[in-house]
Amino acid sequence: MSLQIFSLMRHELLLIAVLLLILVAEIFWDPARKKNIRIFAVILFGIITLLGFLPVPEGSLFGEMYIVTPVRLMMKNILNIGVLIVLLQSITWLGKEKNSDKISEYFILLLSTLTGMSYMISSGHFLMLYLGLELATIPLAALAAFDRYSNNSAEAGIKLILSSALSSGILLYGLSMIYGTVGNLYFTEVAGLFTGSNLALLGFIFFFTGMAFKISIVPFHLWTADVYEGAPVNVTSYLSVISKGAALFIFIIVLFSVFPAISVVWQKMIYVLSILTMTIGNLFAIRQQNLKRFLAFSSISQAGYILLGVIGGNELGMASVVYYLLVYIFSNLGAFGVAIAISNASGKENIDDYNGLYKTNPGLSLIMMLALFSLAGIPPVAGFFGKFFLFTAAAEQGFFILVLIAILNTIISLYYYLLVIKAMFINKSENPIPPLKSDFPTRLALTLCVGGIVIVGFASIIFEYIRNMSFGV
Amino acid sequence: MNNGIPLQYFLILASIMFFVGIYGFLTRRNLIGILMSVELILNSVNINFLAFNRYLYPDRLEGLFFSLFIIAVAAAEAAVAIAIIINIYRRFSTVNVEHVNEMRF
Amino acid sequence: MTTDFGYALLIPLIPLLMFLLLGLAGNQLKARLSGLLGTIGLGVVFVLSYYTAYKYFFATEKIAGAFSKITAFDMVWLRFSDSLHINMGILLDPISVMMLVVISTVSFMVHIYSLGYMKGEVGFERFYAFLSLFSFSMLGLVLANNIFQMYIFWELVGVSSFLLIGFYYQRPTAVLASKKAFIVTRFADLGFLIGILLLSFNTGTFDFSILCDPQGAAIATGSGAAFLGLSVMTWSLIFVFMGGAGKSAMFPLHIWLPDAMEGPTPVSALIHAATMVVAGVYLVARLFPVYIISAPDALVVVAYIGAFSSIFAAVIACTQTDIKRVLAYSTMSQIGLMMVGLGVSGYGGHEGLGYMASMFHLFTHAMFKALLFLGAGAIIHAVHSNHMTEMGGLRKYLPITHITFLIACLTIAGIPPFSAFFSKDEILVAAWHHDKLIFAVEYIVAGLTAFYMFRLYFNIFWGKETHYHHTPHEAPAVMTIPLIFLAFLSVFSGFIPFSKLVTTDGIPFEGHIDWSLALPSVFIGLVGIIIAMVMYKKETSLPDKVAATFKHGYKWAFNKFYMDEVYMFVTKKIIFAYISTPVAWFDRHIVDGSMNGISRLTNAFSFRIREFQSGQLQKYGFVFISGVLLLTFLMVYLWN
Amino acid sequence: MNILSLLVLIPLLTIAGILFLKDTQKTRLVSAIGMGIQLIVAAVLVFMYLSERKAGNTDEMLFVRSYEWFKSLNIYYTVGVDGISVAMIALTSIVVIAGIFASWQVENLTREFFISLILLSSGVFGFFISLDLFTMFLFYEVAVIPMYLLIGIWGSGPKEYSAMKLTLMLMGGSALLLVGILGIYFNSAPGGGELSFNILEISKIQIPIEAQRFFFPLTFVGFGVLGALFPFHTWSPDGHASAPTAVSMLHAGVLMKLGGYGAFRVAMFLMPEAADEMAWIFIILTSVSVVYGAFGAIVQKDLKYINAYSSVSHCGLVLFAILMMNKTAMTGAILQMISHGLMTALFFALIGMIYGRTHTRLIHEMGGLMKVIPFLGVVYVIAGLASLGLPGLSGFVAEMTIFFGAFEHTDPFHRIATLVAVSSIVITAVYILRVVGTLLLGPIKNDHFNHLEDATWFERISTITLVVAVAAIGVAPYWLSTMIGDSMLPIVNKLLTANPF
Repeated sequence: MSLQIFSLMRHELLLIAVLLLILVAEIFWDPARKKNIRIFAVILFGIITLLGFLPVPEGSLFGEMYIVTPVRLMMKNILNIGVLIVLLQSITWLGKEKNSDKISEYFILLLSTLTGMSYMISSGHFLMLYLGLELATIPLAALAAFDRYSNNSAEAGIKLILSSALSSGILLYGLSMIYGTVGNLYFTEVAGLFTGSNLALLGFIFFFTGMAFKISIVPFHLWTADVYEGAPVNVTSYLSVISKGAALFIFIIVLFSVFPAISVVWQKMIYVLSILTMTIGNLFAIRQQNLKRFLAFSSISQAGYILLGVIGGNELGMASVVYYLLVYIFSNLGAFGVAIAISNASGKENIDDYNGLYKTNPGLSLIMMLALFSLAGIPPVAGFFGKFFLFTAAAEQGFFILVLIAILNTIISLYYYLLVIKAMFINKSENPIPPLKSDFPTRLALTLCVGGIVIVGFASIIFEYIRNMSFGV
Repeated sequence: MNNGIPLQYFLILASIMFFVGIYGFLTRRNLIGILMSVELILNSVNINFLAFNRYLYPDRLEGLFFSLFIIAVAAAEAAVAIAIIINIYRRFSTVNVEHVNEMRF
Repeated sequence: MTTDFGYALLIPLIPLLMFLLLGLAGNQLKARLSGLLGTIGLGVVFVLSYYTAYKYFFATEKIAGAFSKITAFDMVWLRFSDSLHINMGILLDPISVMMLVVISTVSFMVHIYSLGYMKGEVGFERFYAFLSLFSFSMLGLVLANNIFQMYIFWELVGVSSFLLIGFYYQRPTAVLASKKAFIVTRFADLGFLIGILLLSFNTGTFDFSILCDPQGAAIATGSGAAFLGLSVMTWSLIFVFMGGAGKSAMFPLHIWLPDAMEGPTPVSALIHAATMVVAGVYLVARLFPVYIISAPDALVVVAYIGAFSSIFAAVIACTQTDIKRVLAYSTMSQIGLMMVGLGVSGYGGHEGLGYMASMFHLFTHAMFKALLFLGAGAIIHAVHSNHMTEMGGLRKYLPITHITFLIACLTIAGIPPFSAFFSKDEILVAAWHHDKLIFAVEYIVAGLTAFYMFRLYFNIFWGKETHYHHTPHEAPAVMTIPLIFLAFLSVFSGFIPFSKLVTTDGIPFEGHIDWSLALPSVFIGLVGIIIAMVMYKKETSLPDKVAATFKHGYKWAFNKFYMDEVYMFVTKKIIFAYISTPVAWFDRHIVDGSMNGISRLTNAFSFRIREFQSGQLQKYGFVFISGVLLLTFLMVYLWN
Repeated sequence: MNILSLLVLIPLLTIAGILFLKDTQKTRLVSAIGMGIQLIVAAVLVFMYLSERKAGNTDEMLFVRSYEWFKSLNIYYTVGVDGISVAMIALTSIVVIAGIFASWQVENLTREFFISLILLSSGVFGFFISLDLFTMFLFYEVAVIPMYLLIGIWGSGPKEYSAMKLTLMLMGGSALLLVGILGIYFNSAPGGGELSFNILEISKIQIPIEAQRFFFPLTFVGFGVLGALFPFHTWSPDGHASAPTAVSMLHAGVLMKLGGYGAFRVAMFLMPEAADEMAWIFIILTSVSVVYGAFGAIVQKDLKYINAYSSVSHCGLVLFAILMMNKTAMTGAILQMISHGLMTALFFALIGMIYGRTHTRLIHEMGGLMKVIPFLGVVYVIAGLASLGLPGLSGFVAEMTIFFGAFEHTDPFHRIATLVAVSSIVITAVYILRVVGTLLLGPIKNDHFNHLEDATWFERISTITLVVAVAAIGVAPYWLSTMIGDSMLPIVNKLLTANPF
């Protein structure tokens, strides 16, 4: 153990440090000024986000159980940025009276899930993966049930924890079979020893579905909408972006580096599942009235699109997925940011409530529109580039029909995104949401999102950067 | 080492437990019952791991440790789950899973 | 070849400039001034045309005894490919020069006449602008040196005609008439265009000088491939003739012409009597070498259509009461005669008698028909009605009009020494030598013509004594001077030695009067006049008795053989009710419906699958497990 | 700064300028000035292009600039123009300025309106200058999307429905297109080597025929949807009917041209073999749509519907001509795009102006308007005459070029298709005259109409600009036709390698 560990495991260690600091602060802070913990925590987190960008040597720890490569670091940084935005967006909400007694809990829970994700991203062993996954999931259930006095929140919590328990059970069962056929669970060794025996395949499928649950791929997605709707908006935004992103990322790593031997198999599976995911997600999204639920289904279909990058199965696929996740974080958080701001101010969460929003809140409406366009993949915002690269990755493998279906699906999704835009810009309302003045953190968060949405696409350097790192997954 | 019980027995036991767990998950109406079914699933996994480790790869203890971790995590999971179930009980005055369906479609 | 005809470019350009000036700035000018400007412009054109005619026919050297074809101006306007390009040019040859004279004369007269006739009308300057536009287009048409340029101006002529017919645009009948005229001729032009397409791709050129060269390569080609027994060349020329038939109101495309009389009378005189309607004749004449050499079958079509139209129209003319409509049918009949002249003609020297006669008749017809219309205009001006039933005894009130009208009637009846006697006679001669049936038809037509013209004459100027609200008075001098001038031309233009000037191959020949055929034709003309005199000079019940005798025939003729009804059936019923409405319905409900159907289906499907999201945790679990099993089966299936 | 990039930049700068304004009056002014500058730049471009050609520059594309963008995928921001794109750019700038003036009176959310409008136009400009499939596609979508808001917010009638339908259908087209583009990209180096999005690069190689067979229809139909290819045209009547004046103008005038332009620049040019094989299907579809649109227009009652169906017919002719695959016809197609762009913009401008006065678009509710609004009436007649192909106006030149080009094919199939298409000129005359007759001529039907005001100054600017352009092309088509025709040569040569007919 030397300093090297610190630098390699920097993200996780810093996160834990922040966790502890918040805990300490919670104990010693003057109760009257507990609200300031919010600022304290966000600033701390901002600092570690910046620190995350420091250059770092590649390497591995614990006998390759923990691996650091540039792309994994990049992914962590992307998640950090996302979490920073989420935290910024949470400040107003946490300042509310009903949350005043559990401010630090929020941070602790949230940051511990992030720690879990970081470990998951860096994992080089299925045990590490599993631990990270659970660490990322169990506190999330608590977060989903964060709103103690809301039926929906409680329901969301129980649905999340029980479903995810089931899925991790199945995932573990799969792992146990893989273990039985291979003899150990290091990524590198499994990759070398993996056979196409039926037991191993069964194990793979079980593992696959466990992961698919996390990414909410149809038909393993059913928890998603309910949890998203029930959980507090901030948590939903976190769920939809960060936890899904982390799971997706490691999903690709595992598929690419552990199971390349059966790539034909999982490509076919993903082919079917991605079509299902996009289509079902979209079809459900069409009818939604609650904005959170709406975004939940939209995020399901987004996962379907991302699978197109996964199916690419090469550096381009990897790069396009990571890039898209970055874009997606900005876009989705932008959309959620507006929803949060409005929910905080007026408590309204239905699409109908947004009628005539542009008249009263032009700025928020424009941000929402940008974010939705980005999600729909409309140029010149970043989502277009993200989608384009995903489709390119799939097309490179010759999956043109799949690409066609995906793009046709984007039309359905465009339809419902336009419904929201229509509500804001075209529909008239008797009592629109009054003009609201958002505070600095919210503005900062939204500015970050808008900046990301606008710049990430045009600035080719970002994509090229990710692309260059994606070699040697 | 070989005390007469073949590996398959363990595996069959584990699969039975697994499916019993799943069956329980799908049919129990009580949230606690569902949670217990999940534990059943996890334990079947543990059996698998241990059996494989003991029979096939006795030179390393990966399976053993894996199952230790699973037990630990399962405990944490159960703790959170039960906490939420308690809250459910407060809010819904029931722990019947069928009544916890305010959000749908 | 002399090229000092460069100034000829001015001939079409001056009216164009006038049109632009009057059209853009007309409403800023005083009405009177704009009328004068237009007239002066046309006056210049008139002078230039006569100068050109003089210079061309008498001051230019002939080449090998033939009038040369002079290209006074030429530029590429639009290039399709290296060989096919549309040029804008000016071609001077006997017929185009002759047409110049006709057009500028009539147009100038009409311009002058309208100063009086249209005085005080709303849109006076607009009228002159349109007249200038028409003059420009018509001059461009006749001067065209290639068939495509001709088509271009052909269309422009059509639109000017449309604008002028619809001059009284607040009168629904005028609007309908203008619409009808445009659409019918447009339909005919479709044929023309197809003809041009076929012709130009067979011969590889638009240029008249190449196309119509009897020794040229163009004429020799294209007779190989055949379709329905006729060569491609024949088809293309029949199509071209379709265009000509539309403009020249040949059966069955004639229905627009009588309605076109809704326009101001000077317009009828200019466009629908003297110039535009003979464009079809001119077109056939222009392409005559092609017709006669590569597609004589097409020429037969021309002859028969012409003959049928002439008798068809003559019969109808005998029954109409609107004086302008009588004249319109008369025009149609006379143009049919000209077509016959072309159709029965041969090529070269005396063989080309029909051609020469046709052009001759075109010339004389322009003069006397313009005179008739202008005279009719003066009458209408005086009594404010178009119907001869409301007229009678006008000879006392309108002496000048009366005399000039009488001259015109005598001319059209073919009474020597008036001009039409000569031209009509030569057509009959040509027909006699070519096809006896056609001759017989035309012979009858000659009689009918004399009859209906004098029916008109007697009804207007003699007949019953009608009581008028205002005492009719003679038109002002600006209107009578053109009448007198045209009367003068009608009387004396017969003495122009046309066979020396306008022939098929440009080489003059000696024309003479074949009295053996001329006398019978004069005779039948006189018979017609006498019958008309008996019936209409005094108010008698004779006409009614005659009408009652031929009850059905009269009814049919009076209703123009129900051609309008047939057309209405085709347009309203077939086009509107059976094609367009179903197309629109199909588009809205089937094509668009299927697009909407897709979205409706998506929505419905989306509604149907909502049960998946039941909110029941265990059902979610069930789906989850089913998914796992499904994947497993898939995997086993795929893997093996 | 490359003059071509300027064409994209000026609209963006104008938008930036508008963003800083609060005042409606200034917004209009800035838009007009910005687009005026754009018009001047376009004129300069035409001039520069012609002088460059005159100087003997025979490159296929001029003013080519290439900036690396996404290096790993070989995506470049590549611009360049030939005579065709120059002509289209000129058309666009004319229509845009006319559109700005036609929407002088937009009251509701003026700034947003002009921003969307100009954003749309910048997409169009970008599309025409792009030589890189990726950027081309990007600009294509940029041009389409503002349409939703423009129709949805400022439209009339069932505007939400129409806007949604239009957007979704066009996006559906672009979906096919995107697959096509990706297909082209991944087949752009059949012999190994660097893949490319660059049109010029790809045109040098031959995409494998199997790939072409799959991707040609996708690309062609993808563009065809925007070009109102039957049966994917139904967004057009509803969309046009609901759109505000300037949007209809821009959409029918310019945006629909993207379809035709793309269809030959991308689909035909890059995949000539498949184009040759499959042309017959599309020739049937397009010649049907030429006649079908015209017949459809005859019985419509709403002015905008009439015009929308007429657009279907005319745009059908564009695609029809493109499929004829020879120089004359394709030149005619471009001419027809320009001509139709101008006159249909004129039509929609006039319809908007008339509607603004009479508050109805149903022709049988109007009549005799010529008497009260002579200026608009006369211009309407001119537009109508242009539409029915009167010589001296642009429609004639375009149609004749197409017909002659199409007739160069000697086989019966092409000839019959051509004759079917030719017959549309009569049907066109029928519906145009029907409208003119009912709307403008005859007695005045409604007493209110006696008090209508004739065109205001900005309406005059808007319409006169277009009329002048229509007439200029109609009177002197030689330069334009030659400019386009010469640029058509490389494309035709490429097609000829596939189809040595």
